[in-house]
Amino acid sequence: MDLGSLLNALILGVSIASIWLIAALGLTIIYGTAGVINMAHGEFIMLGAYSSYMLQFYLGVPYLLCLPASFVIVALVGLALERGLIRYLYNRPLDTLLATYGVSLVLMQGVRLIFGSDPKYLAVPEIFQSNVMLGSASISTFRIVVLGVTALLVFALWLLFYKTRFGVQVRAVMQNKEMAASFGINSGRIYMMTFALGAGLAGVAGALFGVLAIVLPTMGASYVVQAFLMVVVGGGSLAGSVVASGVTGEMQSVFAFFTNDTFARFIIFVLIVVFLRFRPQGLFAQAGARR
Amino acid sequence: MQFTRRNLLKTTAAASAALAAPHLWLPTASEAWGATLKKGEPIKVGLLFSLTGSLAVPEEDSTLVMQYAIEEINKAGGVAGVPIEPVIVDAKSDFAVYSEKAKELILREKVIALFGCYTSASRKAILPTVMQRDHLLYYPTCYEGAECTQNTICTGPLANQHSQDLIPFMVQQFGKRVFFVGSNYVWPKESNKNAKVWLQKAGGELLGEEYIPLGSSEFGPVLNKIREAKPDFIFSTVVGASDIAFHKQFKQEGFKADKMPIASLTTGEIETRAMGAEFGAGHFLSAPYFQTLDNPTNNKFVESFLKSKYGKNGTTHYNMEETYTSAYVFKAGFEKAAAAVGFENVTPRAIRDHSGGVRVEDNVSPEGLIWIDENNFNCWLKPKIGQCQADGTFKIVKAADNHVAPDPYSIYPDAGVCTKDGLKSPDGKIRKSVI
Amino acid sequence: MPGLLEIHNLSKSFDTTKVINDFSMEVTEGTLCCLVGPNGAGKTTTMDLITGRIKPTSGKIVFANEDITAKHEHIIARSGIGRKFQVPAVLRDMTVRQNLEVAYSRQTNPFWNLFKFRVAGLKQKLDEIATLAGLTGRLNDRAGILSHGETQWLEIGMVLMQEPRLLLMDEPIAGMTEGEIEKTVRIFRDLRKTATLVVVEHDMGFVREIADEVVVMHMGSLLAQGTIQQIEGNARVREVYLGEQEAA
Amino acid sequence: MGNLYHNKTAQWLVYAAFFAGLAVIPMTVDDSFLLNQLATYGVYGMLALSISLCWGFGGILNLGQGIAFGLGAYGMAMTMQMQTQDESNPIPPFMLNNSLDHLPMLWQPFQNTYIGMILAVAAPTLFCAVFGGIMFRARVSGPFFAIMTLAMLSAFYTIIIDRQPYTGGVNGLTPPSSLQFAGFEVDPYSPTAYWVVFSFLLGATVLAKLITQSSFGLVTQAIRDDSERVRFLGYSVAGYETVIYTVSGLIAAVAGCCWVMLVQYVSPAQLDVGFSLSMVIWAAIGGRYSLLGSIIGAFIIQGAQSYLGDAFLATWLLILGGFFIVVVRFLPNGLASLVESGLGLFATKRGPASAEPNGDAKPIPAE
Repeated sequence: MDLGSLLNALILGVSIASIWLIAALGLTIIYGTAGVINMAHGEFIMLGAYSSYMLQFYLGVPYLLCLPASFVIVALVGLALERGLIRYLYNRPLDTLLATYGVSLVLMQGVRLIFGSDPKYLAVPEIFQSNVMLGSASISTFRIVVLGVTALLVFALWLLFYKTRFGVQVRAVMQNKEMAASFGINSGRIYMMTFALGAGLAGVAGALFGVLAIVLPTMGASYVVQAFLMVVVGGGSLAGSVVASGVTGEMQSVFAFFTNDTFARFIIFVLIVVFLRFRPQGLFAQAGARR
Repeated sequence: MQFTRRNLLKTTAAASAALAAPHLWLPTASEAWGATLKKGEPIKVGLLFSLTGSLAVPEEDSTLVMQYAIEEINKAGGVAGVPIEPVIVDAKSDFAVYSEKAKELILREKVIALFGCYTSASRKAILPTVMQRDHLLYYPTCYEGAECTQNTICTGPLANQHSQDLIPFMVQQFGKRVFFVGSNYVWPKESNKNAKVWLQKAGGELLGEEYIPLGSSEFGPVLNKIREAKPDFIFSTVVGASDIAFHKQFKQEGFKADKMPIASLTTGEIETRAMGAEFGAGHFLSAPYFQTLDNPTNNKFVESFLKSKYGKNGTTHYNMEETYTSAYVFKAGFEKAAAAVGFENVTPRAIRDHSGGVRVEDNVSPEGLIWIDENNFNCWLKPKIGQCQADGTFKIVKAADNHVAPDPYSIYPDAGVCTKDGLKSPDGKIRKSVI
Repeated sequence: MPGLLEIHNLSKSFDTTKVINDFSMEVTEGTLCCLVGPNGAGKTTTMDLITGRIKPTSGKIVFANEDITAKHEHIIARSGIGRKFQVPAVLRDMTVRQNLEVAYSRQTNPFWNLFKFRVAGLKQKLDEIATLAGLTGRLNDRAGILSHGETQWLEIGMVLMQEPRLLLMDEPIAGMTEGEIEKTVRIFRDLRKTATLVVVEHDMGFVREIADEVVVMHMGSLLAQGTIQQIEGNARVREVYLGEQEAA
Repeated sequence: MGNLYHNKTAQWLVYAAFFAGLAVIPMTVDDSFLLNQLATYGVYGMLALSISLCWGFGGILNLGQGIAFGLGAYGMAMTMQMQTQDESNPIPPFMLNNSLDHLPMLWQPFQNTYIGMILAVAAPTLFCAVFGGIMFRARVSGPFFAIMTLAMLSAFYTIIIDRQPYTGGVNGLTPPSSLQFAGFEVDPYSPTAYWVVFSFLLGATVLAKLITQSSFGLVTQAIRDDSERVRFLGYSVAGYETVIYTVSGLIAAVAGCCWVMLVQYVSPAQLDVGFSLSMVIWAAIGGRYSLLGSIIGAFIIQGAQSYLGDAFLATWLLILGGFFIVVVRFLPNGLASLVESGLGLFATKRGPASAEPNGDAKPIPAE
C-alpha cells in the first residue's frame, strides 16, 4: 500500500463521515433538545426516500427539488407524530423509545401496503453519475453532493441555533424548561418545532440515500442504531455529532482499507463502548440533553 | 486428535452409548410424518416464505409463482388425480419464525412437503426439524452445496454449476485479471472457492477478494481497492439490497460496464428493475433462466403468468422459475412414489426416495429440460450467461451445450461423495444428514 | 483527645475558582457543631467533600482516626457518617416504610442481602424512629406525596435509621413550623448523648439553642470557631455579616 | 385493607396458580407442535422476566440482553454439535468448508457435554459480571448504559458474522440431532422438553421473586428511585447494579440454552438489535414492574404473532405497532397495571380515583 491509496481512503472517509452525519443530524436535534429517543428515525429516512420517489415518479419533479420537498413532507409527518403522541411522553424518555419503535413498525408496514415490497429507485441527473479525479484520488460526484448538502445543513443549523431568536429559545428550554417558561417561552411549541425539524432532516437524508442505495420499506432500520451511537458519542450537540461522525467515518474507511469492512465495524463498536466508558456524557455534552 | 480421543473416553458410558446411536429414537417415515393421504382429499403442501420484512422482496415472488404453479397443476388434473392445497405462512424474515412455522406446517398442518426459504440461514434453521421428522424440503434457489441429507431436493444451481461457464467466458472476453466481491456469508465464500477452481483452469489471476456485511450499502472502501487493483472484470456474489447499492455506486464512482463489467451470480431481473436499468446495463449474470429465454414454453409461461393475478410484480426471474419447476419436480416425484407404493402409502420420505432421476421436460420447464440427480437430489441443468440490456432485460450470450451435473462436494473431495443414503467418505463410511 | 472528625487544609477548586480554600476544622465526639456562613461560603461543598460526593483538590479528612479523603460515598457512609441533604432527598417512589427500611443499612453486602428477608431489630427501630419523626400514620404512603415538612422529617428519620456516629444535617429545619423546630431541638439534644452532629443552619436562633460549638465559614475558609457567645462577639464575623447585609 | 395487588401472599398464590396452569397443559394436550411452541414461549417468558428484573426492579434498561441469550445459545449449540461428532469425524462439517483441519481451541471444551453446558451458562454470566462491573463502577447509567449495551450487542453480532470458520457466520450453527443428556435424548417435541423449560422458567421466576422480596430487592428498588441518595446510606450502588444485571444475564443465558435445545439452531439473528428490542417490548407490554406480567406479555405478543400474524398478514405489523403505541401512551406500566387498578377498585382504602392514569396513586410498583 502506498501513500496515494491511504489518501484515497482518507478522502473516502470524509464522504462516509458525511453519510453517518446526515443520518444522525435529525436525531441530534430531537435527542439533544427534547431527550426523545426516536426509534422511528430510520423510518423518517425511509419516508424521505419514498417522498422523493413519489414526487419524481408521479409528478416528474426534478431530483434537486425533491430534496427540499422531502424535507417539508417528512417534517409534516414528524409534526403530526409529535402532536399526536410524543408530546405526551416528554417526561418518560425511555418510553419514547418503545412508543417510537411501535411507530416505526406502523410506518414500515404502512409504506409496504401502499408501495409494495419491491424496491424502488430514484433517478438522478446524468451529471451525478460520474466521478471527479483529485490527483490520484477519485470521488463520485454524488458523494460530493451528499457532502455539500450535509455541510450546508450543518451550517444552517448552526445559524439557526446560535444566531437566531429561535435558537436562543431552544437553548433556554434545554437548560431549564421551567425557567424558560417564566420568560414566556412556550416549551411545547419549541419541542414541536425541533421534532418537525429533526424529522425533516431525516427526510433529506432519505432522499440522498435513495440514490446511493435502494428505496425499500425496510431501508431505515440499518441507519437508526448507527445514527443513535453518533448522537450519544457526540453528547447530543451539533458539534459533537459532527466530530463523532467525522472520526467514525474516517475510522471505518481506514480500518476497512487495512482489514475488511465487517471487522472495521466491529472495531468501531468496541471503541464506542470503550469511549463511553470513560466519557459517558459524550464528546460535547449539553446541559439538558441528559435526563 | 489425541486430545479428542481422551476427552471422548472421559464422557460417561451412558452418554457414549447415546452418542454411538444418535438416531435410535427416530420413528419410521410414516410414523414420523404422522398422517396418511386419503384419496379424494387434497394434498397439502407448505409454502414457507417471508411475506414481510427484508426477505419479502424475493420471497413474495416465490409465494406468488408457487401459487400460480399449483393452480396450473390443479387445472390440469392435479397430482395423481388429486388437487394440491397450498398452506401459506409468513416467516417474517426472521429465522426463528422460519423454524416455528416449519414445525407448524409439519406437525400441525401435516403437509406432505415444504417449499421454502431463500437464504442458507433460514434453510439451516428449519433443517433440524425437517430431518427429525424425516420430512421433505424443496429448496428452490441456488446454494453453496456441502450438504447431504435425505430430506432436501434443490432445483437451483449449486456453486459448482453456477460459475463453471461464467468465469472462462469472462476471462476470454475481457481478460485474466479478476476481483471477487461478495456478501459476508457462506454462499458467496463457497461460490468463490468454486470460481477459483474455474479461474485457475482458465488461466486467470485473482487480484483480491472482499466481503461486505449483509445489508450494507457502503461500497466506497471496496471500490477504492478495485480502482487500485485495476481488474479486467469483477466477479460478484453480493446479494439483496447491497447488490443494488454496489451497482449504483459502481457507476457513480466512474466505473464503466464496457471496460470493467461485473459478472454476477445474483443480479437478475428484480435487481436491475430496482436499481434502474442504466446501472445494470452491460453487466453479466449466470443463471439457468432468464425472462427473455426464447422458447415456446417460456414464452407461454411469461405471458400467462404476468396476465394472471399472481403476476402483479411484472417480472419473471431465475429464482421464480426455479420455484415454479420445483412444483413440477414435486408432481413427478409424487406420482412416481404413488405408482410404486400406492397412493395411501406416500410419505414425504417416499417422495424423496422416488424423486431421483425425475425429469421436468422441455414442454413444462421454462428453462428447458432438467432432472434430479439420483444421488444428491440436486438438479441437472444448463447454466446460461446473460448480459443486461439498456431496458433491464437480459440478452443470452452463452448457453451451456450440455447439462451440468450438480456436485455438492466438488471442492471438498476429501469429504466424500453425496449418495442417496448419506455422505460416503473415502474410507467407505456413510454418514446420514451432514449439514 | 483527637476530634471525631478532623479536616486539615482542605481545598477544592472548580476549574479556576477556589470554592474551599485551606479550610480546617475539628469536631469533638459527643458535641453538636453548627456550620454557619453566608451563601456561597462553601458549607454544602464541605459536606459534599466529607461525604465523598466530590473529591478535594488537596487536604485531608480524618474520621475516627481513619483517613477518608476521596473515598467512595458508600465507604464513607459505612464508616459511620450519615447525611441529610439541603434539598430533602428521599426515595419518592417508595413508601415511607420502605424508605426507613432501606436506610437501616446494617448489612450492605449485596450477596448477603440476597438471602435476607427479615432483618433483625428492624421492626423495633422502625417503630421508634417513625414515632420520633411523627410518621407512624403515613408509613404506607408514597414518599413523593408527603408535605415539605414531612419530607424533612422522613429524611431525618432515614439518617437516624442509619445509626451513624456522625450526623451531617444540611438545613434540617427549613420549611418547619415553630412547633416542629422545637421538637427538632429536643431530638438533636437527645442525639448528642449517643452521636456527634454537624448542622448547617442559617437560623441563628436555632443555632443559639443547640450549638455546643459554632464554625463560621467565609469564602471557603475558616473565619471563626468557638462557642456561640464567642462567635457573636467576634468583630470579623460581624463585619462579614453586616457587609453581606449592606451588599444585599 | 390495601390493594390486593400488593399483597405478597396473594401474589404468591397467583404465581402458583399460573404455574399450576402451565403444568396441566402437557397432561391434557397431545399436540407435539403446541408443546414445542409453548416451550419456546416459555423461553421468551424467561427473557421477559430477566428484562423485568433488570429494568423494572433494577432500573437498568438493557437493550443488549441478546448478548447473554446469544452466547448461552451458542455455547449450547456448540455442545450439541460436538455430541454429533465422533472420533472418526471430529470436526463439525462447516469448519471443513472453512478450511479448518483441526478443532479450534475455542471449541475443545465443548467436547464434554457437562463442561460445555456449564460454559454455556457461565461464560455469558461472567461477561455480564465483568461488563456490568466496569460500566457501573464508572457510573454509567440510564440511556447511556442502554446505548452501551446496544453497541456491545452490535459488536458481538458483527464479530460472530466475521469469524465464520469458528462460528458458522450468518448461517449459525445447526446441530443435526437433539440434545443427549446423561444418557437421555431430549426430543424437542416431547413433554420432556416442555418440562425442562417449565422447570427453568419456574426456577427463574421463584428466584427473581425472592430477590425482589429480599433486602437486596428493596435496595435495588431504592437505587432505581434515586441511586445518588442510596450511596449515602452506605450501599455500593455499582455492586447492586452489577449483581442484578448479572442475575438477569444468567437467566437469559439459561433461556438461550433452552432455546437451542428446542430449535436446534442458533444464528447471529439471535444477537440482532431487533430481537433484544422485542424482549424489552414484551416486558413493557406485560408490565415491567411485574415479573409475571412480563412473562405473560411475552406469551401474548408471541402468541398473537403466531396465531394472528398469518390471519392479518398485511396489516399485522400495523396492528402490533399500534398496540405498542397505545399501551405505552395509556398504560405506561403495561397490562399488569390494568389488573392493579382493577383490584384497586375493590380496595377499601382507595376510591375509584386510583384508576387515574398518571400513576400518582400507586405507592410503589412492588410487584
